[in-house]
Amino acid sequence: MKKVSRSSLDACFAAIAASQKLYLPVADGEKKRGAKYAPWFEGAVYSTAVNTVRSAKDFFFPQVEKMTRFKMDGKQIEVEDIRKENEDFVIFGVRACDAASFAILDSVYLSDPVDSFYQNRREHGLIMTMACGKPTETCFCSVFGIDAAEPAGDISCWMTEDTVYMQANTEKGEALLASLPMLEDAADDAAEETKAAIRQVLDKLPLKDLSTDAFGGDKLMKLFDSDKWNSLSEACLACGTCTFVCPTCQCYDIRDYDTGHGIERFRCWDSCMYSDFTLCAHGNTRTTQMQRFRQRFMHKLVYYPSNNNGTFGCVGCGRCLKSCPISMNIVKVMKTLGEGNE
Amino acid sequence: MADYKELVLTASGVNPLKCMRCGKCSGTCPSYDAMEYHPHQFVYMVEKGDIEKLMESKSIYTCLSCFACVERCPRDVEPAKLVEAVRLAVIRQQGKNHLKSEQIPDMVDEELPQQAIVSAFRKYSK
Amino acid sequence: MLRIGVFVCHCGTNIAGTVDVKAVAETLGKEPAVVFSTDYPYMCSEAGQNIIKDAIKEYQLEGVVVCSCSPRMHEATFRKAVAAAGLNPYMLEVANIREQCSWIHKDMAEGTAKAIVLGRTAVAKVQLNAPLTAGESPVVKRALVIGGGIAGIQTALDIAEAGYPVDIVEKEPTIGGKMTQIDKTFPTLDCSSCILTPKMVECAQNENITIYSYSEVEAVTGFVGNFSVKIRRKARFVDEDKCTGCGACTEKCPVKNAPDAYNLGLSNRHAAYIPFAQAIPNVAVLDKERCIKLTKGKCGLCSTVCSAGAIDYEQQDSFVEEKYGAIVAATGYNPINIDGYDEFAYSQSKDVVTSLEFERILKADGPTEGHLARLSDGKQPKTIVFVQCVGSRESGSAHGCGKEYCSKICCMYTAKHAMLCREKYPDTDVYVFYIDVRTPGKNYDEFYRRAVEQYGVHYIKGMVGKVAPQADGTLDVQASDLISNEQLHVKADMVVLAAAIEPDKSARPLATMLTASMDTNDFFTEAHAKLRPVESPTAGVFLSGVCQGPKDIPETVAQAGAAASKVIGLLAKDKLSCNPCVAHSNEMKCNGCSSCANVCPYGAITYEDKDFSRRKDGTMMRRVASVNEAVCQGCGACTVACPSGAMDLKGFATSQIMAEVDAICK
Amino acid sequence: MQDTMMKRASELLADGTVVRVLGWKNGEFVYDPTPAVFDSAEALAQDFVYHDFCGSNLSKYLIELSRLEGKTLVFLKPCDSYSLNQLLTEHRIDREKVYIIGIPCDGKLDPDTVRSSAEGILSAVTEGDSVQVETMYGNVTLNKADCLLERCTVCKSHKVVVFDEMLGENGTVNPDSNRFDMVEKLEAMTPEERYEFWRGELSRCIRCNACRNVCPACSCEQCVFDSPTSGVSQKAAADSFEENMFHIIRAFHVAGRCTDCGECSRVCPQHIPLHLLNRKFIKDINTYYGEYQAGAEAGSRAPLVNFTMDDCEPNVIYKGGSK
Amino acid sequence: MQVNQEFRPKIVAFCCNWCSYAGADLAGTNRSNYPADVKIIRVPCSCRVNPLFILRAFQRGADGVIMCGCHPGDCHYTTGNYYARRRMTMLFSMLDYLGIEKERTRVEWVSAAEGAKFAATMNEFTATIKGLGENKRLEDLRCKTQ
Repeated sequence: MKKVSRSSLDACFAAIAASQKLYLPVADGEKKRGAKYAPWFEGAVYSTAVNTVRSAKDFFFPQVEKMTRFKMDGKQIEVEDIRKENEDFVIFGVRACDAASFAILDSVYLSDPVDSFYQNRREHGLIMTMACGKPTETCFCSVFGIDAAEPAGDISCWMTEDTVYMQANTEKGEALLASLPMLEDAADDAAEETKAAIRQVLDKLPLKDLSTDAFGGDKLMKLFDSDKWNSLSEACLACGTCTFVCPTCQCYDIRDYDTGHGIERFRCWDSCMYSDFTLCAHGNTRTTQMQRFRQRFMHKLVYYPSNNNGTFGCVGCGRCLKSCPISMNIVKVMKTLGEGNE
Repeated sequence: MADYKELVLTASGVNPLKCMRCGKCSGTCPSYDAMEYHPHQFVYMVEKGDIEKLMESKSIYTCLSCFACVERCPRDVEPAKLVEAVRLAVIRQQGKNHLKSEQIPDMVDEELPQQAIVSAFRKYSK
Repeated sequence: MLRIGVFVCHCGTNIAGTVDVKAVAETLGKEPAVVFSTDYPYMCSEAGQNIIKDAIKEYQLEGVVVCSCSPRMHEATFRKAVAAAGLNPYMLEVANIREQCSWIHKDMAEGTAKAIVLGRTAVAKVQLNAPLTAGESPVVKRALVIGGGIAGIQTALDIAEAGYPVDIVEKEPTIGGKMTQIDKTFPTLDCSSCILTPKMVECAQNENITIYSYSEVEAVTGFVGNFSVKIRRKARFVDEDKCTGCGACTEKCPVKNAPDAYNLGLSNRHAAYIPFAQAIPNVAVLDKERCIKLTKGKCGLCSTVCSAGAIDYEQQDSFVEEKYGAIVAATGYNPINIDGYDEFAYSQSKDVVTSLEFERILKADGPTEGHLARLSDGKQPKTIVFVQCVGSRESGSAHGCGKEYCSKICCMYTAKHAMLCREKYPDTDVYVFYIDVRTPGKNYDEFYRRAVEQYGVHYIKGMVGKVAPQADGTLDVQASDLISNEQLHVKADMVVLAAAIEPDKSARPLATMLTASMDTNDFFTEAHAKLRPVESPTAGVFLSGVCQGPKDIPETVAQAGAAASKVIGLLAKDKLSCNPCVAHSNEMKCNGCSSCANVCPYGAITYEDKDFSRRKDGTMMRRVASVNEAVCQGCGACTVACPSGAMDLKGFATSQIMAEVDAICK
Repeated sequence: MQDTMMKRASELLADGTVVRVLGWKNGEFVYDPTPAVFDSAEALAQDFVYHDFCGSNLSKYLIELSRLEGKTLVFLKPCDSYSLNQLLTEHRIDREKVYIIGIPCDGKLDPDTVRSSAEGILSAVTEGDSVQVETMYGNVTLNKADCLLERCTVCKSHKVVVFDEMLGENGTVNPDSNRFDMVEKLEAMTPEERYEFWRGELSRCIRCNACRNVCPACSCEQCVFDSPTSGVSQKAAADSFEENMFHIIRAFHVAGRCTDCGECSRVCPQHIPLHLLNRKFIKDINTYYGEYQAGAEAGSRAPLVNFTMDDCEPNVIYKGGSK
Repeated sequence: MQVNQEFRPKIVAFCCNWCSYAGADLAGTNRSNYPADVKIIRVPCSCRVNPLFILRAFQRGADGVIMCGCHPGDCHYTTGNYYARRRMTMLFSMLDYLGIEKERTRVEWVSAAEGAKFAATMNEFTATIKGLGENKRLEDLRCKTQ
């Protein structure tokens, strides 16, 4: 384990940023706007906010990604590969929940057929996580077996009043830490006290006892036909907020844009909340908002676990709890459906 | 000479081609009889490029600059501005000031407003 | 992707002069959808049209682009050609490479490049064209003529003669117009009233003609073949059906100081009056501004003397609503207001008059009962000066009230006036100051020459600069004689100003109601300056007389007849095919919010509740818009007002316009 | 108030005036109530809440609810009542199918502001001018005035403009709301500054469509941005142009119809001040075409589907307007 | 970068069929020159011009967009240009508010008789756009020629 004093943290950032792109959470303007990932710059202030408004999935699965260009010249069409090979980059300050979300995204994008766009970004990215010193009421990662005191990633970090401890978990991580001269060696158990303090807070979280017993691959038909979906979804606006702030939502749409000189093919995030999600020639498979709403939660709580050895498709980051315009979210869904179904 | 025409046209900003030759300018001119060339002739002669004749004529000094012709012209031709421009073409030449400063003392009349002398001096000299 | 053919016209050298037509055809031939592309000297010629027809068949074209002159010129021609080859006529687009390209650009490379873009734009649009079929709408077999002067009278008579009912709306209490005020007519010097009044009487007697005198058009809706017009019948306080025109009321009326409009205010009349002896209808009117009974509630004398009991002080404006297949504008003209011309002393001296006032002085029923006399002292003038072009041929900013155009009739009527003066009063000296004397027309120049040669009128070239009233009652007229190159002063007893004429003030609001366009001078615009001179660009609206442009009586009558024949041609049809480029609503997207109906000028949009239930979802009633295609005129206002994009316009669809934008900006 | 509302709703359900009630349902934390439909007194007793976090505008839900059998009772705050009127104007709601109870409002709280000032919230309650917050990390007292939603700090009207009955006293229109202050500030900037400001804001957009979907004026059956035939359909802004485009078109489509209810800004997860776009149109309409408040009167004609012959010319923008 | 290459703007002109398009034709008939940079799209009426089209033009690389219609009061469809006038006022004001050069957009009323005005307007507008240079603030980089 390595350590660095908080006063030298900026120097540490500068050293990383000297060789590759470094992203870290910073305050996004006025206080209520929370934090966002931004490229490091001289004078950037690392935000210790418990989480960024948008998740870290943007780095590997950006909202819009160009794929191919079809160049038109008269009656000729030429196909052009316009993908850009990514350069190495580091994301600092990823929370345990988001770190866990990458495993879920990997299970989708890195299994056969491999999504080379995603793979390329993953290979170039190095994740430095940060244990949650001050989790908040919307946090419920522990429900899905994630330990906010022990975040994953290439490097895990813990922060105290005056020191940041860093523990490399991968070779890539080791190499990076080794390249930072301002780091000092620390005892392997140096962060244990911090972890214990975190776990004490985690234990007080209001949602820590949320039960997943009613969910999982084997509960499919019972949940699917529940009459509770109607009342749960009745206020849903059919916007994509929950999907777009969610670190595990991974659906996309591929679109062609006629530029006048040709066609640019790109993919962009899609949302199962949208009426044209998986629109087919015959029309929509899910014609009502209830069906679309159900799809999203069934996917997280039933379909995904059933295909992935019981792992849930949610990491309990709590973003949707904060940003849903009508305050409907996975916690309310789990509680309502869970009632009497354990 | 074409150069003079250019000068007169630029200095006056007048387009003589707008003239429809109605003669209202000359019909209204209070200095008509004192002028060798009349306002409508100024327009026509400038258009033809016959500037030197105008420059040699006393008409450019007998024009009162009352602008009646400008006021009345149905086509916005502004003949008085052409007279003015021809006058300018003359006095811009070396030594062609129509009024020299040494002539002024003799001309001073107690009754004459100073402003009139100043403006005449400005008008008739460089 | 449709199979498109491109046909590039040379228009002789009109296009080929500044556009490399071969290069245009060749470049457009490379567009993905273009399967055939060629050029030809005159595409609109029969041979040119045959090239299009043959190519449609040979290459199984599904869309045609013609790069030629403005679509306003030959779109219809090419649509017919395309249709003749079995293609829907609306699968054609015209790229305007003449008016909007070759004629305005001098550089060949630039012109060619632009022509290619314009052609490509048309190709992009036609790609999204859909076959359209024109609907049909019935024709109401009745015509409306607005204005009862000689233009309106002649048009109405000709239409009525052909057997169609026709209504005349005249804002004055009588029909007849300006011609009633004129003494003699050039070039024959016959009496104006003598030739006009028989026609007025004929109008009154023709059972196909209804005269709405003292009436104005209040509102016009509808479209060609089916206009609805609301006519305001202004209260004349006399029952038209009862009044016998005996004139008793006008004699007994105690108000005697109302300016007589018939005499242009040069004399007075009673508050109860009949405009003039030959008025049609011969019915009295009470002047509501001046009648004591109507203003103060007292008097009532006319009512007691009217044996027919026709006086009705309670009469209100009433309205007539009628449907018409065609409308003719014949709103005529007025002399301009010349108060702004201080130099002519018009407002300073009673002896400076306008030519129309001079007509009144010469005419037997005028203020001087036909005697040539000065209005100031009643003396016979010995020297009269006529000034031409007062307010005509002025550039815009000169006086603010002048007109840029030539009023056309002044040279002839001034010659007439001069001649009449010299004929009746040979001891009078008559001067005419002119800029140009314009006398094209049969026997016109001969007429003017007679004034000079036979009658000894002094024609002097040069505009009057100034008219100054003198203490002795004469008028000092200062002018330059451009030919003798001298300034002269004429001591005149009377000055007559040939004031420019302008369209009647009622024409502008009428044009708005008719949606007919006007030029900057408020003359109605014709559909084509040369080829469709009596039609307005608005279908079903025709033009008669000076409202279209200055003209004299023979020309007016000729145009009136032409307008009538166009109307007759229209009314002879039972049905008209409609413009298929109309709006339509996509019910699946429509919210029923009424935005479209709010902006529709024709009331073409209605709403209905429709059931949109899908299986299992139960009933789902939604309010949706539908467009009446016969009423819609295709302006497209609704398409933009619609927030959801449910409204679109056939022929000018959102997708088509965007494709054009894309092609231009490419 | 919550008890009065619940009592009145139960009465109206009992006497058959209405068959359902549209209100707010208790959330996980106090700040997250969800709009909900209740069909019985029992359901109301169990979950119905009304407090200072009940900010959402319920009017839009009535488009669907008024298509159902029977009448729906709805509680409308002043803002929401303007939206309802506008929807009535646009024939989107059947007035006969709605029973409106007006409720006065003295400002709603912005959960984001409260949350950013007090982490780990367990409960929160307004007491007079302050908000008492209990958190995992201790208790916090906040000034209510500092925690209001933006729209409430510049409230244009405390008056419920359409209702069948009022609970409590109806308020009045507030002509001195200063709601255009920020618009004026922007207008006073140079175009470069404005451009930078808006690029900064609009580039944050993640095209979640929350602003559109919550907006009572955006009630299209199918939005042009979702319609492949519209030529502008987008799922994400693939170019900065599309970020601008979406927001210009969105604001334009609601111009003259937007009642300034502020829901768009409330729901934006990226906190983009969308109301500044809408208010610009409102301000322009007031300036150029006369004062107009959408939704103040049902049946009024929106300014963009209206005109007068002597309207100003578009070049008024070059002459006057902003710098 | 070539320094002396003259900037040729792309200008889209929407013209109503009855007045302005006819006015443009008249400009042609009179041989009144105006720059070839101006390309005209014919629409039935100015009220057919959706603000969307104007944005679209900018997106596609236009540097200036001008809309021409009948003079207020002269609309072939009576009221179309009155609506267009309000719409464009609102749109232009919004573009200005977003910091986009307001001079890039314009409305001119050109009657069928005003060929000279049409040409003069286009000359003047083109000069203005040339002065402003390329449209950078409302461009879609994808549509730029590669």
